[in-house]
Amino acid sequence: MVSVSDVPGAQGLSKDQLRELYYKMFLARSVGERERMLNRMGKGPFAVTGEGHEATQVGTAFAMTPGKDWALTYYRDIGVALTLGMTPRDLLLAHLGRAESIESGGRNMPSHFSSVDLRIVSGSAPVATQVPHAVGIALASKLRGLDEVAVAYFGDGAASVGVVHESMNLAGVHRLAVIFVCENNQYAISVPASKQAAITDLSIRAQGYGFPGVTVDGNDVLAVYSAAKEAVERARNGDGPTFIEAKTYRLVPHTSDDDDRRYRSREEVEEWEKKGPLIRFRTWLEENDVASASEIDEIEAKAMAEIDAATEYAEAAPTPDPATAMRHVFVEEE
Amino acid sequence: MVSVSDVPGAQGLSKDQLRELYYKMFLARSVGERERMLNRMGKGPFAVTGEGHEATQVGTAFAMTPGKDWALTYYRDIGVALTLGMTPRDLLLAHLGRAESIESGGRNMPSHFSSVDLRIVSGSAPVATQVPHAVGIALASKLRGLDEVAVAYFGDGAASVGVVHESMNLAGVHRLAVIFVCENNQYAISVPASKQAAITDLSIRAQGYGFPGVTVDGNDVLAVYSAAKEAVERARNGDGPTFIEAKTYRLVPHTSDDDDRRYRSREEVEEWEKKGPLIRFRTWLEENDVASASEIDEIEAKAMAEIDAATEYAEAAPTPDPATAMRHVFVEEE
Amino acid sequence: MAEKTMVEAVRDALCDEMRRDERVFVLGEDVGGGGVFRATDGLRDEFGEDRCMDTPLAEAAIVGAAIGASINGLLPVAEIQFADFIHPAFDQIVSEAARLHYRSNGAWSCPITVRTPYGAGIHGGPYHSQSIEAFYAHVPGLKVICVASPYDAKGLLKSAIRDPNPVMFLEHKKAYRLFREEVPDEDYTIPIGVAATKREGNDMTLVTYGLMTRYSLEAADVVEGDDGTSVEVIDLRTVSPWDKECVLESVRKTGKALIVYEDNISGGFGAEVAATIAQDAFEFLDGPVTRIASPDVPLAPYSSVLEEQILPNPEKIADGIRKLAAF
Amino acid sequence: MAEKTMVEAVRDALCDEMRRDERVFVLGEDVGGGGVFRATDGLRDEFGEDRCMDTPLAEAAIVGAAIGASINGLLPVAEIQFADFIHPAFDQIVSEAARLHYRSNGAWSCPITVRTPYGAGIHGGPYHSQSIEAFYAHVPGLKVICVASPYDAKGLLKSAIRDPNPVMFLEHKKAYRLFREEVPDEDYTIPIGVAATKREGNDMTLVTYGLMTRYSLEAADVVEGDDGTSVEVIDLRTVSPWDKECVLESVRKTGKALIVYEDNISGGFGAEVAATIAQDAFEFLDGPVTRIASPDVPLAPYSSVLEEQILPNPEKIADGIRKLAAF
Ligand SMILES: Cc1ncc(C[n+]2csc(CCOP(=O)(O)OP(=O)(O)O)c2C)c(N)n1
Ligand SMILES: Cc1ncc(C[n+]2csc(CCOP(=O)(O)OP(=O)(O)O)c2C)c(N)n1
Ligand SMILES: [Mg+2]
Ligand SMILES: [Mg+2]
Repeated sequence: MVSVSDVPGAQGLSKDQLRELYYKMFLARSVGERERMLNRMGKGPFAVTGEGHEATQVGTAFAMTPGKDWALTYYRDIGVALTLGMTPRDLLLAHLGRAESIESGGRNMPSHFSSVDLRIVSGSAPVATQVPHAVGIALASKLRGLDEVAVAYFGDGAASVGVVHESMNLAGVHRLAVIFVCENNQYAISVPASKQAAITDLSIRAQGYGFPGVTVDGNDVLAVYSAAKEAVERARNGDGPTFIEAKTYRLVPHTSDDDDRRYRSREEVEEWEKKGPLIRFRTWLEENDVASASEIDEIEAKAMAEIDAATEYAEAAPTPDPATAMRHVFVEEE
Repeated sequence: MVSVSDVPGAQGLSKDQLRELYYKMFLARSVGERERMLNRMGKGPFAVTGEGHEATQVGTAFAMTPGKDWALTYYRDIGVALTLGMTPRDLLLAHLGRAESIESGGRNMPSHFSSVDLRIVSGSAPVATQVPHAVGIALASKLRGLDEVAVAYFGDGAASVGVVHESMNLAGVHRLAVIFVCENNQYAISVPASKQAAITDLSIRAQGYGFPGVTVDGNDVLAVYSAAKEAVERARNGDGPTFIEAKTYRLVPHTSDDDDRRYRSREEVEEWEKKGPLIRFRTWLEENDVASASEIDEIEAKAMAEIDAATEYAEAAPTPDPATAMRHVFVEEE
Repeated sequence: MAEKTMVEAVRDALCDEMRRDERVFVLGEDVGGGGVFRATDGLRDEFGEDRCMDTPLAEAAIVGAAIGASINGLLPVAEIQFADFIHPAFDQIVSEAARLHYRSNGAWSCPITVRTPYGAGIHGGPYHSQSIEAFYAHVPGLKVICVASPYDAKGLLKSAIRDPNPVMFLEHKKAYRLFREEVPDEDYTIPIGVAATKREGNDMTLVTYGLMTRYSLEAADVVEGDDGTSVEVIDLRTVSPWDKECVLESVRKTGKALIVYEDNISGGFGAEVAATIAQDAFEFLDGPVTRIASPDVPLAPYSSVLEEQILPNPEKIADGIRKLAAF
Repeated sequence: MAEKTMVEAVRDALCDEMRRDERVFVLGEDVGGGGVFRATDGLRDEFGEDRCMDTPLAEAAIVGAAIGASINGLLPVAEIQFADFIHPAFDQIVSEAARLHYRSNGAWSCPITVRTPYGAGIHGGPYHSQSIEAFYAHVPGLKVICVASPYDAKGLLKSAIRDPNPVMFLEHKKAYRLFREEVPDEDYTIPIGVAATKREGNDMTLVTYGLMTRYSLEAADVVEGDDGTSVEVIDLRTVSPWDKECVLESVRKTGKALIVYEDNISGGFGAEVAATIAQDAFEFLDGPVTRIASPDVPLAPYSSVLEEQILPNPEKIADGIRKLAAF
């Protein structure tokens, strides 16, 4: 039930929804920052976060119906996970490898999002392996007569992997309700776009599978949302897949083990920071009288409070019981 | 050194070359038929042949420089192998699994062409695995400063395999001298084109890798030759890869183990027989006064004589010595 | 009850399970038309294209899509046309199917079955002859079954489809039509992980699986007829998890163990059986734990003279029995 | 001669070989910038982008292109960023690299080296911790090396690059910077297939490789200090082809064999070692051939408490030594 909006250019989103959008984006940014901080403090051995990808992640996930549609995420998708309903507490419990983590109880690396209730499917680290799962999920939806949509997220590097081709082809043949979201941040660790592909817009590949591909400004949350909404409608109506390429930029090193100064200049990063999705959307909200500066500050304060509370909770939560290490290799019989 | 032709529409080929083209096509057709016959007679346990693909195979290979350019073939490519210089004897020795077979000495299945001298690289049965080899060969040519071209052959089914995507992408990034030849016979065993891809012309996929793709009538040997010649020139000049999709039809069952009546009508096969590459080219040769009916009969007789002699030779040739079965797992030190 | 070939038994199991449970569906290359071995014959007619689905030629996507479909409530049975062509799906099987349950702390599971014909002896050359069980039996989270008889095929395939875990179901292709056997029409299952003692004996325990079961039984009969050596033959049927207790109990009785497998000897699954016996039945052994398998050569050369040279057969097994018995 | 870490030794070997022979080049993800472990640091500066080539993210194509380049006269060294990500290239390695020479009756060959960091103990979770040697040691036509020391890394990587066959070169990532060792600046090679007896002993033979060599030596010292048990420790270094003679000779001397490996126990490479000893040194054994390895759980859970629970370590090895010694 989307309320009709009177904000021009808001893609039909109400003021509340627009503020919610900003809230999720800010939350995503700040959870990422918190995780990197905890890592630097020696509390979590590893951090992989998505600062810079907020518009792409939150904008696409905002077009989904949580708990009905399926998300096949990858390690950078903090914004997707939070938008669909995972909490900072969930993510920080995973970050610290706590027993209570719904992602994995400390088994998987952090940022390998998972929630059965929210239909965020547990992912792995080898990139692109989740893409055929989205196709299979959509195949099952079709066989079962359900109007769910499956969304597969992956990077510009992952787009080079063979199984992405196989998956898009299969989805095309059966006109499945899958959306392929490529978060093109122009690097795969240190490898720049020019060494990853000879073309500029990866979305043209969709033509080779018989469904539409669009390239959007991945730092413009409303543009991303609009493309995703259209793709969700198409999929839900049985009109098949869409490939959405969102051009964005990772503002932080690849992971806590990476030093991005080795492969890109500080000027380049600063240039992109100026075009960053948060600052852009904040300006837009203010200029279109959706939220005043002080209202936005309140939104941010609320997010930070949630993260602080989550951090405290997660730090106090117990680590896994070593005696459980052998469980769940196979499904346990009742 | 291509002699300039005065035959209109002959793509610059001389009369001798045009007759040679027909000779190779007829030879390919007849070697295939012979292999299937030997199989039915219980002499070779398995036959996989390419009747119907002659224009595609001979037309592309005719544009290559044998022994300089590289061919990465698949099991259907009898016409490629013969055009580049393998002999009916080579193929029949392989068909019968003889010790002397230069393909494999009885180790590989027949129709897994191989000749070090002719740069026809030994292939395997899993489809599409040879495609990245072509890319790697071309990469080496580039690193070594050589103007060789590598041609990878594969079917419409094989085109769905992930490594084809990976290979085309890599070739595109480095603008390598590779030609991807897809012999689209509209079936992968029993699976028709419509279940293999949602698009009609697979060649449009080349756009997704930044190089040209063309679809040609794969039963028109001159059209195929022309496309291949252009692609070879482009590759040789350092202008990168080309994807050639040749639309053709397999006139025989997939292999000696297949019964194609299960999945396609006799009418369909007959329709395509009428459009077959041999009959079409023969008519063209006659109509354009390149060869008279009796000259063509002579060409065919010569081919048959060669095949008969080869059959006799191969049948008499010894099978491998069982004591050699363990050799060549590793390179033998001198 | 009728006499059936193994490929008929496989087909029956698929058909039964598809009738029983509408979550079951098959997918793979050419399965719609019945498959190259006819294991899915007639299923498209009865269940439609959706439940007997021809896929594009793409093994990683076949397994990957099966995983996805299983996540969304179905029970997919993926056919890989030949075991030799499963390698592009290795990542999906090893990284995804096998690890999903563990990595999610038990939250998600992956009840897929991957069926594929494996094994040599049909002049298939090095790409239609491979044994692949050793790769998968080494991966925690997978169950791996090797069948070579009609009765076992039906009962175990049903168990595989109903199992809540990913199961690799390997069908020895030479056994597809090699012989017929009584196969009950009614529903029955054979538990995964339970071996079958196919022949009782006292002088030696012969542990095997797949087509080698048949060859081993033949060899055991020949040797017993010749010199009275009494060989107990155990068909593991499931190689992961395998029935250690059955094997150890027998070895404790006979004091000797011969392990026979078709795959390359080094690092083949029989190495695990031998190592387990050597550790857990050491005090009972009165002869070396012995293996008979193919030498370390790509399986298998096309030429039948070469192929015969490489593969184990009843004669080679009989020789092995005699040699170990004489120890 | 300088003290070096293993990752430095790897880099030195690559650099040396690239200087020696212009056919050698490296390709892989991020290798241009030095690689995520810095094993290719500085190579692009010295040899240019063509000989230190960043590839798209596509493991099958990396190995496949390496195969092709080797066919056309070069000596490619492909880097797979983590062993856990090699699975998409399984087909290229198993179907192509390993079989090209055999299937062509020796006409074609494939002198590639595939380097990759493997192994656990760095909180890498189930996708940055895997051991993969068992898969590849089972495949005829491949050579497989596992290194965990600077000296061995340099000498064996040079041999691998010069070898006319495809070689899998597995570098234990926890050993990359764990310790320094004297590594000669000059050119030297260590022969593939030859084990190193790292510690002499009489009471027991401990066979191991990779990081477990270090842990086993530690454990052997502790136990000898405690109760005088004298353990001979053999580092296989190459797991295929492996140095059977060295191992068998030692077991014939000591009468006891303990095999230690990090990988999952079932179907791990140690099973092959155990099976071989059980068969070929049976008459010399006065205790069960014993294995210590990780239990059959995806390697390895991320949480360090879980990870420690699973992986072998010096204490667990010492316990194993004591138990076998007491037999
Ligand atoms: C199959 C595979 N190969 C290599 C890696 C190592 N790796 C982790 S992330 C990464 C780069 C991925 O780049 P991209 O897909 O663009 O996503 P981004 O990190 O830029 O969001 C690489 C190479 C991996 N995880 N999986
Ligand atoms: C990876 C792989 N999967 C399956 C097979 C079994 N198989 C052999 S040929 C074939 C169909 C190939 O079709 P296509 O590529 O169109 O070539 P065509 O035979 O039509 O010339 C299949 C599925 C195989 N050889 N390799
Ligand atoms: Mg990226
Ligand atoms: Mg075809």
